[in-house]
Amino acid sequence: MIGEGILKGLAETARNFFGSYVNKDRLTTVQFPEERLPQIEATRDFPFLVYDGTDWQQGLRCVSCQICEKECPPKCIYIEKSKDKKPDATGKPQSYPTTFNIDISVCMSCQICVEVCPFDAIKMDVAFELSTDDRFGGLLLNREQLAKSNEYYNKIHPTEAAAVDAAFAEERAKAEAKARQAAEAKAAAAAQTLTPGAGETTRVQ
Amino acid sequence: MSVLTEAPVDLTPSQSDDRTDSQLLEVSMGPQHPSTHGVFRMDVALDGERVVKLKPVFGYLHRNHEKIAETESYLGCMPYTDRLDYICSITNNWAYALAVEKLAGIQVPERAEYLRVITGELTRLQNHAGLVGFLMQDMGASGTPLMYAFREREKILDLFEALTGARMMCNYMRFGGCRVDAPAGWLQQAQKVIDAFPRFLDEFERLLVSNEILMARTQGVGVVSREQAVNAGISGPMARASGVNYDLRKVDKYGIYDRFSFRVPLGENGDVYDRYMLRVLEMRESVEILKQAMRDVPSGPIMDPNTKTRGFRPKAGEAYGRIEGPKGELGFYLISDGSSNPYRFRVRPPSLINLTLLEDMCLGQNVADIVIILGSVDIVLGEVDR
Amino acid sequence: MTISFLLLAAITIAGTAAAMSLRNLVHCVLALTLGLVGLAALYLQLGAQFVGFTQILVYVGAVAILAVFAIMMTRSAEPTEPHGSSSFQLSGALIAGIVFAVLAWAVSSGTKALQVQTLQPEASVNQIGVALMHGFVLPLEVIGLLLTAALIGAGVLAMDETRGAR
Amino acid sequence: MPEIIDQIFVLSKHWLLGYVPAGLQPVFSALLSVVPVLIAFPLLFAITTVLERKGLGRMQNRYGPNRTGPFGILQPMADGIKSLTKEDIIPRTADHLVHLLAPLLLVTASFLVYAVLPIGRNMVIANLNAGVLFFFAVGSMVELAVFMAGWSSRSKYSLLGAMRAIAQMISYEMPLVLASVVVIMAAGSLSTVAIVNMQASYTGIWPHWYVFTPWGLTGFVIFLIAATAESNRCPFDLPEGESEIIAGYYIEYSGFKFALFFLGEYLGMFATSAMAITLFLGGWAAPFSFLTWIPSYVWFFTKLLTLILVFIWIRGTLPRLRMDQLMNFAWKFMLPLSLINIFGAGVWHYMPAGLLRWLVVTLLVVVSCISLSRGLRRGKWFHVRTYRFAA
Repeated sequence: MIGEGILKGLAETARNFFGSYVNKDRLTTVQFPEERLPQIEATRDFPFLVYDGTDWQQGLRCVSCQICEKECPPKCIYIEKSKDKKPDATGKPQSYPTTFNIDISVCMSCQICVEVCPFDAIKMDVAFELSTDDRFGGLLLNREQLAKSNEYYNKIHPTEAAAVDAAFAEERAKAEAKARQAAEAKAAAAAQTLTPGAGETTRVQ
Repeated sequence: MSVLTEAPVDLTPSQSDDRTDSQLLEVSMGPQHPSTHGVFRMDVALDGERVVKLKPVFGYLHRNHEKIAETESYLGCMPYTDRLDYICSITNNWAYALAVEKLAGIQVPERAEYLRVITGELTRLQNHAGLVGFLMQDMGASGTPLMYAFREREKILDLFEALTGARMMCNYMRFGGCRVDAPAGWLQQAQKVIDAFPRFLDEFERLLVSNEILMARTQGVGVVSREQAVNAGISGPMARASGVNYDLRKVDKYGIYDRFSFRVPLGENGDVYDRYMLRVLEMRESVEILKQAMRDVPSGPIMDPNTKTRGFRPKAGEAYGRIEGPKGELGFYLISDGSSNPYRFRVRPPSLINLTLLEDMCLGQNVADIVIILGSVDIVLGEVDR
Repeated sequence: MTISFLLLAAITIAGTAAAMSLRNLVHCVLALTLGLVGLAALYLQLGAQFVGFTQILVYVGAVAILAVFAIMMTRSAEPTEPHGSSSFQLSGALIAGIVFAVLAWAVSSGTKALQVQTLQPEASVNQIGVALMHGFVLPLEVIGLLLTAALIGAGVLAMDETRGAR
Repeated sequence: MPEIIDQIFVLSKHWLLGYVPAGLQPVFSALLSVVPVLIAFPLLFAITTVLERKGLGRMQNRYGPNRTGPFGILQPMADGIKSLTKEDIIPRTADHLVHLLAPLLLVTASFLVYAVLPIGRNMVIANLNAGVLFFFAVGSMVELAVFMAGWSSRSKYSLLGAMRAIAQMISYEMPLVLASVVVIMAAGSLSTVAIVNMQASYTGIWPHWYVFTPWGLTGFVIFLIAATAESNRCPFDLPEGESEIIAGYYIEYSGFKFALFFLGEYLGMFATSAMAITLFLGGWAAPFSFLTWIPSYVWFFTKLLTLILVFIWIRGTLPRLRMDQLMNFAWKFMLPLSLINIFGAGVWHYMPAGLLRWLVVTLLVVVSCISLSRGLRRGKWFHVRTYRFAA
C-alpha cells in the first residue's frame, strides 16, 4: 500500500513540531544579540599581542623576532624591528616592534603564529563582531589595536594563560635565582675580596 | 569524461544527434545554481526533461593549493588543508600529517592516535549527516531533514570548537601528534554526544528511509556498476555502494584502526538510494568505533617530543599518506628535497575523482535526477578545484 | 444591442483579427484566447451559463493550452516571415465573405424565431444533462467513441516515436 | 441571537444598501460583496505566510520569523514593503507586455474563483447555477498565466518550469474534476450553495457531509492530492522546484510582480481548499448539530485553516516527486481511481440504504486502490533494502 512511509514521516515531523515547544534539546537556536552562547575557552579567531603591566608600549612581550611573520601561511603579518633595545619583563634588553600590523581580512585564524612564538607574545583573541565599513583600513590592525593586556588574556583563555604565567613566573624565578646567585657570587666574591687572606691573593695578582 | 568505452545508457549522443538542434534545450546549470554544492557548472542538453548531453565544468574555486604549498613550510601547509574539503578539515589534517610522518619517520603517541580516531570519526559523522540532509534538500524536502542533520552537526562542531578552537577550520593535527590535548571534561561531553547520536539516526530513518517518494526518486537512478567504479578509481562510500569492498581503514589499517571492530556496509545496486543508505549505515558503524575508542583512550603525551615545531626539515625523499576520508580515499603525495618546504605537494581529492563518473551516471536521466546524483556523489568544490 | 454586447463583440472580433494578423505565434494564440473568452462572455450574456463556462474550460483551459504547449515543444515561436501571395489572401477574403453572407442571410431570415426563443426560460444544467442522456444519447456516444479512438491513436503515435528514439 | 451574529455581515450589507439610491443598488451590492473578499483573503495570505514559516520552523526545530513585531506577526508587512520597494527587473529580451500581463492574469483568475465560494450562510458573491463549472473554468485560466510568465521571460529555466507546470496542471485537473463529479451526482446540482445546503443537515449530532461516505472520502483524498498538485505545493512543487529549476516559471520576476505570483499561488491554494471544504466537508456547516450556534463563517475559516495547516505539514515532511512519476501517478492511479469512485457513487445511489452498500462501495474503493498501487509499482522495484556487511 502506498503511503505507509509517508505517514511515518508525517508523524515524525509532528513530533518534532510539538517537541520543539517543550524540549530544549530540540530547539537549539539561540536568540543571538540578547542571548549568547557561553564562551568556549579554546575558541580562537584573530591574533592579538599580549602586554604585561598597564602600559602597552612598555609591557609588550613581542621582541620582533619576526618568526611569526615568516611562518604565517597567508603572510598577513608585517613587522618592523626597532633599532634600539629596551628591557623586557625579565630585565633582559630586547628589541621591540616599531610596526606590527595584522591584516585580519587576510588572516585565516590558523594560530600558527601563536604556536611558533617563543615568547608567548602573540595569542588568539575571541572577539568576533568585527564588521566595519572600511574594508581595507578598518581590518588592518596596528600595534595599538592589537595590544591587549595579560589580564584580558587571562580572562578569555584562563587555563592556557595560567600555564603561560606559571612558566613565566618560573622563568622569572629562575632568572631571579640566577641573578641572586650571581649577586651572591658577586657578593661572595666581594666579601672574599674583603677577607684578609683573599685580599692578599688579589693583591698578588 | 566518459570512463568506459561503451556508454552505460543506450541513449548515446550519436543517436540523439539526428534530432534537430532546435528540439534540444541547452541549459547551463551553475555556477549560480542552488543545487550544485558550490560553484560547479554542468552544461546540459535536454530533450524535454531528459539529459542527452552533460559536460561538467569546474575550476571556479581553484585556489592554487598545491603550488602555494611548495612555497610554505610543512607546518604552514596544514591550515591550507583545512580549506580543501572544508566540511571535514580534521580528516584532511590527518591525511597530510600521515604523509609527513611517513616522510620524516615520526612516531605518534598512543593518546594522540586515539584523539585522531575520535575526531576523525566525529568528522565522518558530521559529514555524512550533513550530506544526507543536503541530499534531501536537493530532492525538495524543504529543509526539514537538513535542519535535523544540522542540529546534530552543531553538537559535533561545538565539540570541535572546545577541542581545537575552531568549528570548521580545525587545524588540529601536527606531525607526531595533535596540537592540543582534550581539555577537562571534553571526553565526557563527547561521550554524551556520541551516545545521543543513534537517536538522531533513528529519527532520520523514521522520517525518510521508508518514504515511498524517496525510494521512487532514488532507486535505480544514477547507477554505477562495480566495474565502472573500479575502473574510474572511485573510492569511499560511493565505491562501496557499488559493491566494492574497499575501505582504507580495513585495507591500510592506518593509525590504530586494527584495534576496533567494525563492519563495512556494502551496497549492491550502486544507485543513489544505496549511496544514501550507506552513509546512514556508516554513521552507525562510526558510532561503534567511537564507543570503543572512548572506552580505551589512554592518558599520556599527545606529541612526539622529538619533532620540532619551528624549522622542521624532513630528509629528502617522497611519501604518500592516505586515509579513508568521509568522501573517499584522501591522499597526500609529498616530495622533500630536504628543505623546509615541500618540493612537490599533490592531493588525491576523492571528490574530484568520484565526480568523473557524473556524465555516465546522468545521461538518459531527468533534470531532477542530475541534482540528486550530484548530491549523492558528495562533493565539496574546495576539494574538487583546490 | 446593448453597450455590453457591443463591447464584448468588439473584444471578440479584435481578438480573432489579431490572431490572424500578428507575427509572433504565441501572441496569435494569446489573441485567439482573448477572442474565445469574449465569445464565452457573449454566451453568458445570453444566459447560457453551461455553454459559457464550458467554452472557457474547453477552449481556454484546454485548446489554447494545447496550442501553446505545441508551440513551446517545437520552440518555433520566433516571429516568422509573412508568407503567402496576394492571391492567397484574396481567396481567403473571398471565402470569408461568402461565409459571412450566408450566415448573415441565415440570421436575418430567422430573426423572428430567435426572438421567441429568448423569451423562454434559460436552460438549466439539469435540463442539458437530461437532454444529452435521453434525446441525444446516440450522438454523444458516437462522439465519445470518436474521441477515444483519437486518444488511443495519439497514444500509439507517441509510443512509436519514443520507441524510435530508443 | 446566534442567528443575528451568523448573519451579521449579510444584515449589515442590507442595512448599508438601504442608504443607497435604488438605481445604484446593484452596483453597490456587488461592491459590498466583493470588497470584503478582496480584503479577507489577502489578509489570510499574509497570516498564512507567517504561519507557514513559523510552522515549518518548528518542524525543523527552529523559531521561524520572530523579529518583526510580537512573535513576528508583522513579517508579511515587512515582506510587502520590501517587495514594493525592490527594483523591478525585466529581462532585456523578454516580451514586455506578456511579461507584465502574466501576474495580473494569474491574480485576477485566482480572485475570480472566489465568486462562487460560499463563505458562510447566505454569504456568496454569485450563486451561479453552474458554480462548480465556473470554478474549474476560471481556474484553468491560471495555466495560461503560467505559460505567459514562463514563455515571456525568455529564460530556459522558466520555459522548463512553465512546461512542467502546464503538464502537471492539465494532468491533475482531470482527477480534480472527476473527484468532484461524485458530489455533483449526489447533490444533483452544480451550484455550490445548493451543495453546501445539502450537507448542512444532521442525523442526531452527525452531519451529512459527503466525506463521511466511502466514495466521498476517496473523492476527498483524490481532490486534496490533486489540489496540492494544482496549487504547486510540495510534494508536487516541480514547476518551481527550487533545487532543480530554481524558481521555475517566475524565475525572472522580481519585486512586486514576484509578490503577485506568490499571492496568486496562495490564493489558488485557498480556493482549491475552500472548494474541497464546500464539496466534501460541508462548507460552512458545523461539524456537530450542537455546535451550530457558532457562526457559519467561523466554521468555514476554521476548516480552511485546518486544511492549510495540513498543506504546511506535508510541505515540511515530504521530498519532491519527479516529473514522470508525477505523470504516472496522475494518469495511472488518480484518474482510474476517480473513475472507479464515480462508479462507486453510482452503486451507492442505486443500492438501498444500509450496511450492505457501505460494505460494497468500501470494498470496491479499497480493492481498486490497492490493485492500482500495485500496478504503479509493477516494473519498479522500490522497497526498503537490506545491506550486507564486510567484516
